[in-house]
Amino acid sequence: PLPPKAALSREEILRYSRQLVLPELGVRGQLRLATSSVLVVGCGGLGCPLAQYLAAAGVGRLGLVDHDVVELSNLHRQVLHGEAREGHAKAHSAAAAIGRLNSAVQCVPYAEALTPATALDLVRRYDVVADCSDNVPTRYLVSDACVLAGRPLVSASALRLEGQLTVYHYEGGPCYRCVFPTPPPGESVTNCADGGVLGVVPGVLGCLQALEVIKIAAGLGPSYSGSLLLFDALGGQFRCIRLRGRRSDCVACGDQPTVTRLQDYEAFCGSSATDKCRSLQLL
Amino acid sequence: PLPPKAALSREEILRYSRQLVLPELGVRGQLRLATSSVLVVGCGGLGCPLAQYLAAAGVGRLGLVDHDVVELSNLHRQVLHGEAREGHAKAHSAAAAIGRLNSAVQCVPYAEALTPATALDLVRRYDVVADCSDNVPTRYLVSDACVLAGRPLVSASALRLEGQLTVYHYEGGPCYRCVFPTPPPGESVTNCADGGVLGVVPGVLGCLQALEVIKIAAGLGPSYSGSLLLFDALGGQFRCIRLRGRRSDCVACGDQPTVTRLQDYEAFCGSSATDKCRSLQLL
Amino acid sequence: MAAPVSVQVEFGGGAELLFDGVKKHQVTLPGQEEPWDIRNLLIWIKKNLLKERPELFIQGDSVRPGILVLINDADWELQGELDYQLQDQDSILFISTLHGG
Amino acid sequence: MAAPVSVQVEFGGGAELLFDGVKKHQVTLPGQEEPWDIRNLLIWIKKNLLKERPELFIQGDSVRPGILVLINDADWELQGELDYQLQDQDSILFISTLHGG
Ligand SMILES: [Zn+2]
Ligand SMILES: [Zn+2]
Repeated sequence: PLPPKAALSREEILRYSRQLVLPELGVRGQLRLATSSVLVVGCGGLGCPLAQYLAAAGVGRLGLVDHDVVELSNLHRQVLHGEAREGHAKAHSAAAAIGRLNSAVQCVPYAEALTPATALDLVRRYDVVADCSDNVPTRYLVSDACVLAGRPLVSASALRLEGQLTVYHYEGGPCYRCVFPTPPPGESVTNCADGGVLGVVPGVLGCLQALEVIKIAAGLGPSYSGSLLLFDALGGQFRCIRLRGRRSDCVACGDQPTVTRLQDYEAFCGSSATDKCRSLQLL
Repeated sequence: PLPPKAALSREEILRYSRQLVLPELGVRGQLRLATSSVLVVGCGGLGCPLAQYLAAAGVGRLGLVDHDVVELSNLHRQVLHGEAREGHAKAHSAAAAIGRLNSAVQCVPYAEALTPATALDLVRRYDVVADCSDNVPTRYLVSDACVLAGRPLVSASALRLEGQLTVYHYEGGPCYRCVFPTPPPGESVTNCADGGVLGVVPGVLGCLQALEVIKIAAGLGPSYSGSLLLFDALGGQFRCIRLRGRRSDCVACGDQPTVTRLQDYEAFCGSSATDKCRSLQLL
Repeated sequence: MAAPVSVQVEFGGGAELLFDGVKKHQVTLPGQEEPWDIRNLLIWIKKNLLKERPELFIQGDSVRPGILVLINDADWELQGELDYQLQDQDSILFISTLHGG
Repeated sequence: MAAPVSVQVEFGGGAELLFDGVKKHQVTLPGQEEPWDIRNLLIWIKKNLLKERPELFIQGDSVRPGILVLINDADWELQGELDYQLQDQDSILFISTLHGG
C-alpha cells in the first residue's frame, strides 16, 4: 500500500479539477485514489481501456501483468498498444502509453504470466485487483489469491458481441468459486481467437470495470458485488442479474476453507493458461 | 464518400481477424467499415474513446473537428491527448494518436469550430456523424446539418456521474429538434467545467457511441434510434426510454420544414458555442 | 371523487439537484374531485417537492424546455402530455438533458 | 394434473449457439401429472429445443458447470435450483460464462 497523503498539489488540483468538483468524489475521494494501488491482470482488450482510465483518474500505482507480446491482430481492441509496439511485451507497451498520459502514476510492468508461485505475493502488494485475463485457470488463480490476500476483485469478460461484469469478494460478497465451484469442461470454453470479439465490446466493459475499481478505491462502494451485469452489443441491451451470496461451504472463502494455498489451476481446469493453440470449440 | 472496395488485403485479414470471424460482421461488414467515413464533432471526453475505437475497428476515414487546445484539466478524461500535447490543437493531437494506433485510417483534422458557414459542406463529406460536442448551439447546428445533408447522427453526452446516448435522423426516426423543439434557457445548462464529470463516464458513453456508429456503418443498424439510453454511474444503472417518433410538424425534418439552411444557433439558443467563461448554473 | 394515487416520481440528469439531490420519490397523491393528470402533478410537485429555483423546472404550466418527461419509461408525447391521467403505480421520470462531452 | 405453463426461455453468452443462435424462446409446457420444475424443463429443452452437442449444455440431470441459471433474473441457487416449480410467465435464462479479455 502507498503512504497516506495529506493534500493535493496545485498541479493536481488543476489536473483533476473537473472531478474534484463532484461532491461524491471531492478532495477526499481524490486523495484516496492517489494513495490506492490496483493490479491489472492482463493488458489486452479489457486491460487497455481499464488502465487508461485508471491512470487518467489519478490512481497512485498500477501493476500491469501480461506475459504476451503485441500482435497486429490485437490492435482492433487493445488500444494502448500502437503499431510500432508489435513484438514488444504488452506490459511494457501499456506502461509506456500510460506514462505519456499521466506521468505521476507509478506503473509497474510485470512481463510474465501470473502463476501460483507468484500471484499471492503480487496481489498482497495492491489494494484492488482487476481481472482482465482471457482464460479459466487464471480466473480461478486470481480469485483464490484475492481471497487469501483479502482483496476485492473486479472481474470483466468479453467475447463476440457480449460482455459480463461483476465484483467478487467485496465485504462479505461471493467469490468466483462461490458462483462457479466447478470449472467448465475445457471443450466448452471459447477464446477470442476462435470466437472473435468486436473490439469496442471489451472497450465498453473495460470502462465499466474501471468505474467499479474507481468507486471501490475512492470509497464510494461498487455497484456489482453479488450481481452480474450482462451486455448484449447487438441489441444494445444491459441486464443486471442477482447472484447468490457468499457460500458458507465455499472451499475458498467459506467458513472452513480447504484452499489455504494456491494450487495447480491448469490441472484443476484441464486447460492451459498460456497456450494459445489449444483446440477450443465455439461455445 | 470513399470508393468501394472489393477485397481485404492479407494484412487487413490478419489485423481484423478477431472481428472478421464474427458472423454478424464478417468480410462484408469489414469492407463496409473500410469504405465508410465518420465525422467526429468534438475531440474531448467523448470524442477521444470514440475516435480510438472507430480507428481500431478499421473505419476508412475519420474527420476530427475541435477548435480547442489541450489543457491539463482535460487529461482526466480526454485519453488520446498526452501530457506532451498540452497547448496543441486537440484535432491534431487526436489525429497523431490515431495514426500511431492504425496508420491505414485516413484522419482529417479540422482545428476550427463547426460553424453555420462550414457545417453543411463538412457533414456532406461523411457518411455518419458523431456528436461529441459540449454545448447546446453546436448540438442544434449538427442536427440541422445532418437533416439537410441526410446523414444519421449518433449523439452522446456526459456530465457529473451520468450519461445519455441516442441516434437521430436514422431511417425515418426523430431528429434532435423533434425531441427538443425549444432550446433550454441558458441559465439551466451546465458544462463540464462547472458541473464536473468523472472521466470514465464519457469513456463508457464514447465507447457505446462508437458501437452505434460501427453498427450503422457496417449495416447492422443501430439500437437507439427513437430511444434514449440513460446511464447512472454511481448506481451502475442503465435505463432505456422510448422517445417520440419523427414529428411531421418538425421545423427541420417535418413534412414542411422551415429550416432550409443553417442559422445563427448562438442567437437561437441564447448562449455561446465556444466561450468557456460563460456563467452557468448547476442544473 | 377520484381515489388517492400512488406514483413514483423520479428526477435525473441534474434535475434532482432542485429536489435536495433526491432522485426517487414515492408519492401518494390525495383523493380529489377530478382525476390526477400530469398538469396537476406539476402543480403538486412545485408545492410539495421543489426546493429551489422553480423557473429551472416549471415554465408556464409545463416543464421547461430541455427536460424530458417519461411516463413508464416512454416519452409523454406518446401519451397525451399534460392531459395524461395518472394510474396507480405509474412511474414518472423527469430527466434533464445533458450537453457535456 | 397441473395446467400448462407458459415461460420465456432465454440463452446467452454463447449458449444460444446450441439452439440455432436463437436467444429468446416463448415456450408453452403442456399440462402433466406433476408440476413443472427446472429438472423437468431441462429434459424438455433437451428433447425439444437443443440442436447439437447436448453435453455442452446438460451434464447428468443438471446444466454443465459454467452455465448460470437465472429465474426471473435471480440466481437459481436462491430459489431451489432443480426443484424450483415454474410459475406461468416465468423467465428462465441460461447464460454461459465468458472468459475472454
Ligand atoms: Zn467463495
Ligand atoms: Zn425533426
